[in-house]
Amino acid sequence: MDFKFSKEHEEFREKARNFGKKEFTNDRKVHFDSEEKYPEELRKLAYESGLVTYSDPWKVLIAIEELCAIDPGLGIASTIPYFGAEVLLLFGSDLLKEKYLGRINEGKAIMGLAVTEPSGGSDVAGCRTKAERKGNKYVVNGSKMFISNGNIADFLITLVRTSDADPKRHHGLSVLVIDTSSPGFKATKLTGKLGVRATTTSEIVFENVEVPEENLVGEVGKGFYYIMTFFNISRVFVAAQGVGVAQGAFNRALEIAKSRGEKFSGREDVQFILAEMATKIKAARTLTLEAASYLFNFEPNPTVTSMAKQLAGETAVYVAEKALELAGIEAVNSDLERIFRDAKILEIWEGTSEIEKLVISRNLLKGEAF
Amino acid sequence: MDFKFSKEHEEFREKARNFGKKEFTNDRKVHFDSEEKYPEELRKLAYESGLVTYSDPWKVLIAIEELCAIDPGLGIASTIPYFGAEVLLLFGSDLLKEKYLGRINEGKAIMGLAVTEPSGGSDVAGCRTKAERKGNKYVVNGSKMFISNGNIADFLITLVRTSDADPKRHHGLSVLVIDTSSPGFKATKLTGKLGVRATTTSEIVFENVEVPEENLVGEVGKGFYYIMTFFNISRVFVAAQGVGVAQGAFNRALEIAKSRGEKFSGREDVQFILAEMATKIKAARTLTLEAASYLFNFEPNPTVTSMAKQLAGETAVYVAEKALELAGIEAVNSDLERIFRDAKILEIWEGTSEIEKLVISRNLLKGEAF
Amino acid sequence: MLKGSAKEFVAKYVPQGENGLEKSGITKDLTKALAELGFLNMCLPAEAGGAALDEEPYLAVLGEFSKYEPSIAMEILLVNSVAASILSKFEDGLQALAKTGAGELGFIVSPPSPYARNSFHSDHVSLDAELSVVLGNGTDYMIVSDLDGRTLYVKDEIRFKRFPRPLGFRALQWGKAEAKKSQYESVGKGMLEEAFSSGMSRAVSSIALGIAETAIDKTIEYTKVRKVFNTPLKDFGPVAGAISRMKVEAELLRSGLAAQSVDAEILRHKALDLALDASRTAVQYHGGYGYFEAFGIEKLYRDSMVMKMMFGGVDQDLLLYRKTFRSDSGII
Amino acid sequence: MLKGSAKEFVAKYVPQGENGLEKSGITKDLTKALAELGFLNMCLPAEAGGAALDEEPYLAVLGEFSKYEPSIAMEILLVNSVAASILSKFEDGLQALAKTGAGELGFIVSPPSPYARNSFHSDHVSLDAELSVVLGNGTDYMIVSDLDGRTLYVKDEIRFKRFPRPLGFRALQWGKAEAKKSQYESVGKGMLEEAFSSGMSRAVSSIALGIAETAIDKTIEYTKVRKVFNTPLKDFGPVAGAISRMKVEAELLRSGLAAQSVDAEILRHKALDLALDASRTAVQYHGGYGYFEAFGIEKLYRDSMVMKMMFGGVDQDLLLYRKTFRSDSGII
Repeated sequence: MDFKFSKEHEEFREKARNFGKKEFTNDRKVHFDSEEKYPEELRKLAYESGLVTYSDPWKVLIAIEELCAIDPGLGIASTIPYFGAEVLLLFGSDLLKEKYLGRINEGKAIMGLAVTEPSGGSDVAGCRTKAERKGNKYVVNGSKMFISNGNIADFLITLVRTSDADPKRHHGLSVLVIDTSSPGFKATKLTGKLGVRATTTSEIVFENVEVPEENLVGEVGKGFYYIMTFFNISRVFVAAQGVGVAQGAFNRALEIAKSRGEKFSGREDVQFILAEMATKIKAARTLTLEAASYLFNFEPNPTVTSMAKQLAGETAVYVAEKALELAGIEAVNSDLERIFRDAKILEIWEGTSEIEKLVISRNLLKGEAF
Repeated sequence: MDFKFSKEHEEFREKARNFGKKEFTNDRKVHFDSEEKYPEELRKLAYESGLVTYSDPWKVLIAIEELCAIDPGLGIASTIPYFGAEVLLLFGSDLLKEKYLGRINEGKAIMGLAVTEPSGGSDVAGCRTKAERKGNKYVVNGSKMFISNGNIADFLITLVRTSDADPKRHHGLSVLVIDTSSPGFKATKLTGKLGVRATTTSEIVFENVEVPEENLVGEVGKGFYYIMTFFNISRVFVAAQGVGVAQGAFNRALEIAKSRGEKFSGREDVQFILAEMATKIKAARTLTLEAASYLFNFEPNPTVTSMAKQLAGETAVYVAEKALELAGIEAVNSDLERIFRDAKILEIWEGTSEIEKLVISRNLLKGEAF
Repeated sequence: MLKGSAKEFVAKYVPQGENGLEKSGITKDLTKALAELGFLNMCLPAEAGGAALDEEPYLAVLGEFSKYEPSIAMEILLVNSVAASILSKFEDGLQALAKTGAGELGFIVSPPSPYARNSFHSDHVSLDAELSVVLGNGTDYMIVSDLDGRTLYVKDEIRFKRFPRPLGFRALQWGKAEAKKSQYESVGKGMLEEAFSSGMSRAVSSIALGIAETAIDKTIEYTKVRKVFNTPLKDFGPVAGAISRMKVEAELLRSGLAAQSVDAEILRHKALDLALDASRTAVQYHGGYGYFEAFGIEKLYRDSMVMKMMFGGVDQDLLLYRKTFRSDSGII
Repeated sequence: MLKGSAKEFVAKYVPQGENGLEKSGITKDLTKALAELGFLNMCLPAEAGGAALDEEPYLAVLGEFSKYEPSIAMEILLVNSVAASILSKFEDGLQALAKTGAGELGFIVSPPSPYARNSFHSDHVSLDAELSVVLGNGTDYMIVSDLDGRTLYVKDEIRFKRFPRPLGFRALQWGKAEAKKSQYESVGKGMLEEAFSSGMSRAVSSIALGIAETAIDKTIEYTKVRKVFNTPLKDFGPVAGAISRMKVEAELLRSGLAAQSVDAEILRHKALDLALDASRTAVQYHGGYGYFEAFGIEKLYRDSMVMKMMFGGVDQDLLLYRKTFRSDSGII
């Protein structure tokens, strides 16, 4: 049992925090939120500062947590260009890794994951986007919804249906890497999001998009499994987003309480709210680190991962709301109101809280330990 | 970061679990609960089986968790004879350690901690029991309330007021070891507890009880500090009680859900309840282990400890209630109903949940990390 | 007509001190006394010698008894809502019902649950059955729902094994029961389920609300006088807040119970939740004292939990969902 | 008298589509139209040309507008409850109030908070002040509480810097304000605090409840048609359960609002909590769609949070505690 980060990681945490404090200026926070714009320059800065590196997943997790505590929108936007990379890392051919991950690792490309569909929501197996084999190509038709990076990515890891034959819906799915420059690919940026407005979200339409056969990830028909495996990885990082967002809201609430002096911070009802916030954050963080520890040691525990993701999302929303309640109407135009708007997405993306609970309980009923 | 127990500890967990399964028979569970009687034979058995050993605090924690999952009353009763030992270990003279802890370590004596007073409740500094220095003795007068082991202990670590002079209430307190065989010592067993009825609880009156001066623990006037230090230790073990109780209630709920078949366990509302129980338990356990890890490495973190204690107590009560709700009226006379009655004490003793929250928030306002 | 109040009755007939009635149980004499004052036949039909009162005085009586002794409220409920709704349906039952309302017969009922570990073997004449949980005020007859949902009135040959310490409502008789070659009649399908779910929602709400209000009021009084850190408990914001919010909820539910416009199912769910919250909080704020029978607080927590188990489980939830969506929902 | 319904008004005057009014804001013309139909002077005294209506139609109007466009409900509230209660207290104010009710003057108010970062310098003649948060429907005059709790009516020289994207009620004007050598009158102590806490509890409850009901109804409709795993969302037990429980709460509060017997403070607290819960849940069950303005759901969550911040903070809680314990409590 060891609950402490190494000195190297603690130093990295300091570095990430300092980066966020310096680069996530108030002007940038407000600008990218109100303009609903992706902060390309911050992505580059974060890359160049060595903040986002897949050489050490702990560092990615730490960077996400620290940056989200300073600004969730900018924090996620700076760390999301690699979204979906694990699918290629785990299941992609050497050719695909070289062709696509190389550019990603050099900070020269942005990628994304296209799974959700307009009718599908949480129902991954309901995938209707079709890929028909024609000669040495796949021809893709269909649409995807709420795709992060959809309109800025160079390529997308895309879930497609390659067979209708099997009565089990989650069979017959495969994963393709699709270049966004392909003819017939169309991404429409969706605007008017409640929060995380520095990230970009798109609707995507594939109209006879041709994809070379070598862009198939792994084997035909195993797409559902690949994506589920990926979610069990990405959910740990999403949990870290939640922990960071909650911590950011808490830090501000604590500052506000202190700044109002003993008459406010000495009140036991105020103190209880602070204690309840902090306890929830601590529990979510420790659980997230436990899930990460299993994952990073190649012994992932999907039950614990889903618990961490669900708890962290809930905590982010809870703490953001409570922070605004403590702050009162003074916060109607503030960092905290933005954090509140950003927080809610954490209960929705990468598996809604409802999906996480089903994953958890089904594992429990199967007798899996937690 | 390492969230796994060593092989030795895993084996010890298995051993503790097997002990509980074997010795905590249904007859014993029902008997000691309904008769409200202390299971002296189980205390001895647990001692002889090497289950409760202060050579390794992790083992104590594991034993508490496992035994409480099987039966909270018997589990606590079997592991409580040493209650208060850390005060002597940390602050007692060699003489006191030899005189008292020796017999404890041999399983030949039972001890307890006498802090709470009838008027005091959670207010430790409000201690009114007086110890007046007369020659080479202290003469103690006053009363204590809700003292675990009070009527079965051979001696009690007792908080007394040795000076009224200081305006700060928590000054002027000291700790004495008081033999329960001393003239003027009277313990009255309190009956009619809601739960943990296999443990014993007493009201104690000191009437001119003479205590030799060498029975003073540490220095005069430092009693409040010693007791607070002790609570920061004992709360970790109480948190483990809470985790165990919650796990015990959950195990039974899961069994019930499974035994009712797909028509019940396949319902999503049932599944959500199971998932929410398990997530809370997991979070409380991980947090408890984190607090323990700091403590056992001699770097206690009182904030995290109080968080663990509060969360574990809340979880025990929540899970016990939800388990009964799932089970329905069939459980009106069952293990689960007893666990429900046992659980509530975990939000009350060793610092109520309210006290924990104040400890947490005051540390937070002082700027302490968590 | 009623010849006295719950308060007077309790003062006269219920042993005082530590959870008085829990130790002695509801005796034959006590049941008789309840009947004589008119509490056991309030809602019975005139054909069974009942007063056939409206719901309003009935709810008031249940609410008042639940403040002093929930077990008596539950006995009144079992007779006036359960026995009355089942036995009044046929001639043979009316006689037994009349005697029950007069305190001359006592009965047990098996709360319907699809998961009860019950077994039944019957032909047209007689019944063998094992029931895992029953409760009531005597064993002269039994009302039970069989595995096909038929409501059975079992007339004789009932063996009852009492649980020594059930979780709550300890003054009632709880236990296992067996029927051996018992005479029985099959009264109708789903009647007992109906009685235990929507049928007596308002009555159940009134009991739950009574328990909740008792817990809240006792806690308010205690926190005014109990001091910690030289300060009355009520002056700690979180204490004041938690109690205030529950009192708020109780007032709302009280007003909802009076208003015929609020759905009964709704009231039951909220009242059951409030009773559990309020009694749990009462134990908490009474601290160590609340944990002991002598203070009469922990009992409220146990009784509330039993109410929730019996009337507010996941199966009863489904009925509520159906109302919200005006169709089946919550089931895939 | 009222010359139309909220529904008609919204259909006629409010731009349709993505959170229509949030983009355009409440214009002078819209305010004028509201006034012409009688919505802005409903509760104004006759001396200020008001209709002096009872509370009942006022609550109904607020509730109805809040279902379609909460910002309009808030504007009506600010005029009829805030401006009316302050300005009607003295002759000089009546004139401004009459013009406000006629839609000719707009004003801003600084929601009272002991923690506002406001500053004041005044002599008998004029006022310099900086206000960190104000909201309203124009800047012709300003109502504000100074650091001594005096309620000030500030008549001229008001500079207003608008927040481009406040959290909620975006159709109103939110911003910082400054007074520079402004003429002012001091109207009385604690009046604005009173208006924002208990003074308009029922009116605030009506708005919050309207938002909550909208969130619940939209979610019920959506979960009936939206399918996941080939099953309508409503058929998932936890979804049905969460919605049912909120609907239950809304019905209870609706009945409580109708019953004069339920304490107004109580209603406000519960209605504010319900609005936040219901709108948060609505976003959740609308999934990705709920997160986008186009669906009109996320707006309910933002507006509810602002309601809670303005009317349900920890300071307002203390008033509730005091009622429960019939004395100060929650303060050491």
